[in-house]
Amino acid sequence: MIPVSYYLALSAILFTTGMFGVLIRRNALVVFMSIELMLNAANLSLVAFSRLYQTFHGQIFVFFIMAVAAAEVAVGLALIVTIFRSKQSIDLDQMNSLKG
Amino acid sequence: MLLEYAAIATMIFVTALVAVIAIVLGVLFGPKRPTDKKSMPYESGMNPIGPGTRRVPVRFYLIAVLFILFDIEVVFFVPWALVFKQFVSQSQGFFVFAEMTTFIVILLVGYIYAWKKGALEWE
Amino acid sequence: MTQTDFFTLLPAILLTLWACALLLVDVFTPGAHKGRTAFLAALGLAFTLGVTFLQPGEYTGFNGMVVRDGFANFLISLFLLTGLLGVAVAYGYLRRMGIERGEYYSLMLFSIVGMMLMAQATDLLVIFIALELLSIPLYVLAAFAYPNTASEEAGLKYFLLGAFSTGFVVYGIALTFGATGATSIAAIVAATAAGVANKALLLSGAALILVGLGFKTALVPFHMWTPDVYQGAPTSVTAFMAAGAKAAGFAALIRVFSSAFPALAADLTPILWALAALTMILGNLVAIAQSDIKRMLAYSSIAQAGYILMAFVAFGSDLARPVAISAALFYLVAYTVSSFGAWGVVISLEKEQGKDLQIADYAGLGKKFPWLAAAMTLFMLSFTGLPPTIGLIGKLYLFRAALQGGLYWLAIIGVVTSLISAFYYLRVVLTMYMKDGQPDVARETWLTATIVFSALATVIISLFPAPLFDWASRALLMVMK
Amino acid sequence: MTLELFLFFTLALIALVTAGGMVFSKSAVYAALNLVTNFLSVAILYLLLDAPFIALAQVTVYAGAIMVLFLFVIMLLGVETLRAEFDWKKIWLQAVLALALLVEGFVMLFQRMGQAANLPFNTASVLTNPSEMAKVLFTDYLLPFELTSILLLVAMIGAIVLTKQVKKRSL
Repeated sequence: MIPVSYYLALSAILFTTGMFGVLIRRNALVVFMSIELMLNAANLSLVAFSRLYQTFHGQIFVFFIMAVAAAEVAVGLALIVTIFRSKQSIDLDQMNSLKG
Repeated sequence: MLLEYAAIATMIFVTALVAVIAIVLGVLFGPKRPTDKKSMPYESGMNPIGPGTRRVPVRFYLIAVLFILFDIEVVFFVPWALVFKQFVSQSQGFFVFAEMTTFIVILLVGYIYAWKKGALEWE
Repeated sequence: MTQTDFFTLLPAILLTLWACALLLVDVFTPGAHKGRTAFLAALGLAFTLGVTFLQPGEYTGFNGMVVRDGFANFLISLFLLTGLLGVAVAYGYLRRMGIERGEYYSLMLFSIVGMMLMAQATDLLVIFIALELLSIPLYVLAAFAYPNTASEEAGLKYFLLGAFSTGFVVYGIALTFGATGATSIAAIVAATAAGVANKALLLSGAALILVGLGFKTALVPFHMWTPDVYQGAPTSVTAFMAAGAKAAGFAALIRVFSSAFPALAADLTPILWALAALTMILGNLVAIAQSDIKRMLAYSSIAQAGYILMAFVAFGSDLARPVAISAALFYLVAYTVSSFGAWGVVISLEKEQGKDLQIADYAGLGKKFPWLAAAMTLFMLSFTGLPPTIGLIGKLYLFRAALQGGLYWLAIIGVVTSLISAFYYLRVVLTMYMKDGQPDVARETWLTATIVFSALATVIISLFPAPLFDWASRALLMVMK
Repeated sequence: MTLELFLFFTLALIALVTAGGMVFSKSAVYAALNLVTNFLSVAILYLLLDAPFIALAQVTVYAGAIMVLFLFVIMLLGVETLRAEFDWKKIWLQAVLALALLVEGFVMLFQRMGQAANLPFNTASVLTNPSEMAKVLFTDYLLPFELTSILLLVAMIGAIVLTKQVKKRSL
């Protein structure tokens, strides 16, 4: 069997990649996708730990995270569509109508 | 344990293989004599108007989103249906049924709302 | 579901049902009578508040996933009050800005349900779902004034920031689960006590959860977009989320850290110390440079979060913790009341297209509208922590808690930054009284009522703080076994 | 090397490459397709971890529903307008800092975790049966289950509020 640390390492790298994407990308859609990647990495850890402890708690947690992520995506993409309609852009660097 | 999935894996592999073989054979042995007419997007003679990628109207989005949300609802039905009979046999059927009914009723509120708002209409 | 389950979540269940009914009532109400929705929402909140008072007590429900203890009851009441004030400031404002839609109030009620669950949750899964239930309506509300670009941007930024922080919370929960094999606080406590928990994993998990909740409560350095969001969102929404979302974030922070992670205090206290110090210093310093009143208040709200966190830094000490929690609760009330008052004044001056939101626009207010200016002065004094306001009493309690925890340097930083903050708060007062101008305000019954209520509460509670503080002191966390 | 280990490394490689591809792709469509592949490879990892139902949900919910919605929005907004734009000169400092910080964090984490997490899994697993999971889900997790429906309702309201009133403006 594969040790759990392999899965944890993979999950950690995926999480970092996602976080990195959020920090370096300026396209709102790609930023959002990077956030999904972060959630996905967390899910992988949860399922791996669930396997380690032989309990369903982790798996069920992941199931709820998926449902919640779907709800979040529905609203998030609606926001992106809305802003695109008025600005014709989803570049975060152009979101500068708010300044002190 | 993994062997249980061997059949599915084999199927996916074979399907992919067939597709790849078909494409590769076509590329290798098919005659290639391109002409201007042939390389047009529509060989039937229509000239393409405007760019190939066009924006889709926003109302599609609303339909898609409502689909997704109800789709998630259905994903919860699957495990429920899987164990409902077991719960009934443990005389917990009513509880689990009421549980799912509450779930559906709450989403029904959303359905009525969407209906009355005209979100399901195709203007 | 048993009766205990039902009573545990009674306020949340009532409010959820009410919000669903409100949604349907609104859809079937013809356009001319949309004002009813606001009154119905207020009625629902008041009713739930009444039931919460009549049916207090301690319950544990849903397999220990939620509890109703003194802490939860206190915060539930606070959130319902926040909701009432939120409806009152929104009613006339939405109409004036031409964004009156019935969904506003339903979404607000759902968000309050999320906040209440944050205060009640004793399982990390419920905290996660409650966090989303609280945030998703707020994302929509922040963008509620679309096609106003500023509001849309605020919505998108708040959303991306919120989703990003959710990622941290989830990963933190995953690591905590990895350390202990459970997500319920009671089981985490048990695993930690038995010494089977992997400390490195647990610590990383706690730190990541802290980052996630830090975004929610707008602690420096996780405050990046908060000023933008507060500035761009419709002001009634800003008022609601400045008070509600922050309090809910602290509710979860206090519950999780003082119940589940006291064993990690030695490692976490320095982190919290740094966060509190940074938040107080940066929030107050940057606020000085602001010329827009909404942005100024946004940085001020960041700074206020720093003071609350300051009291809580020594959460590991059994002696300091109860003092810190009651001080934090008291200050949350103080902040809610004063901040709703201040935002109410901002709302009454605001014109369409975001006009009259500069601090300079407040010139002449003292002459033309002496009562309004007096109220605003009171709220500014309360933020600064000067008499005769609830802000002073609240800050005294916070400093006392910090000193009890042995955080002398942090308390000194707190005092110094409070002095600095006087500079920008009192600048508003000076502008109102010393400069000439012709400001114009909207006269709306409910808005006036909110400002009067906030002003009275700010003064009266400062004169008689004992009952509220007693209540906050009794608002203890249920001990997790 | 066992079959399982081989599978793990193959899938991990796919997941890492597609994750990187997502972050660095110039076009939003490629980013989305990379992410779909990533989700699918993680779904197979869930199978390796004895979580068939989660694997199924990953494919239907994540790869099937969420990512389709993403692609849909990319189409909706028009692909050509999304060509990206990231300027290494502007962001290299924060990128390097963030990366260094995280690598540092994870190295520390894994060092301190030490042997504890290197334990192999139990070989006999009770987790593969989805109906066992469903039993726990519908008894112990009653509250989160109902809360999810409220959350979906809120998302529905939000999406409708934000996109419905488009009649006045043309698009």
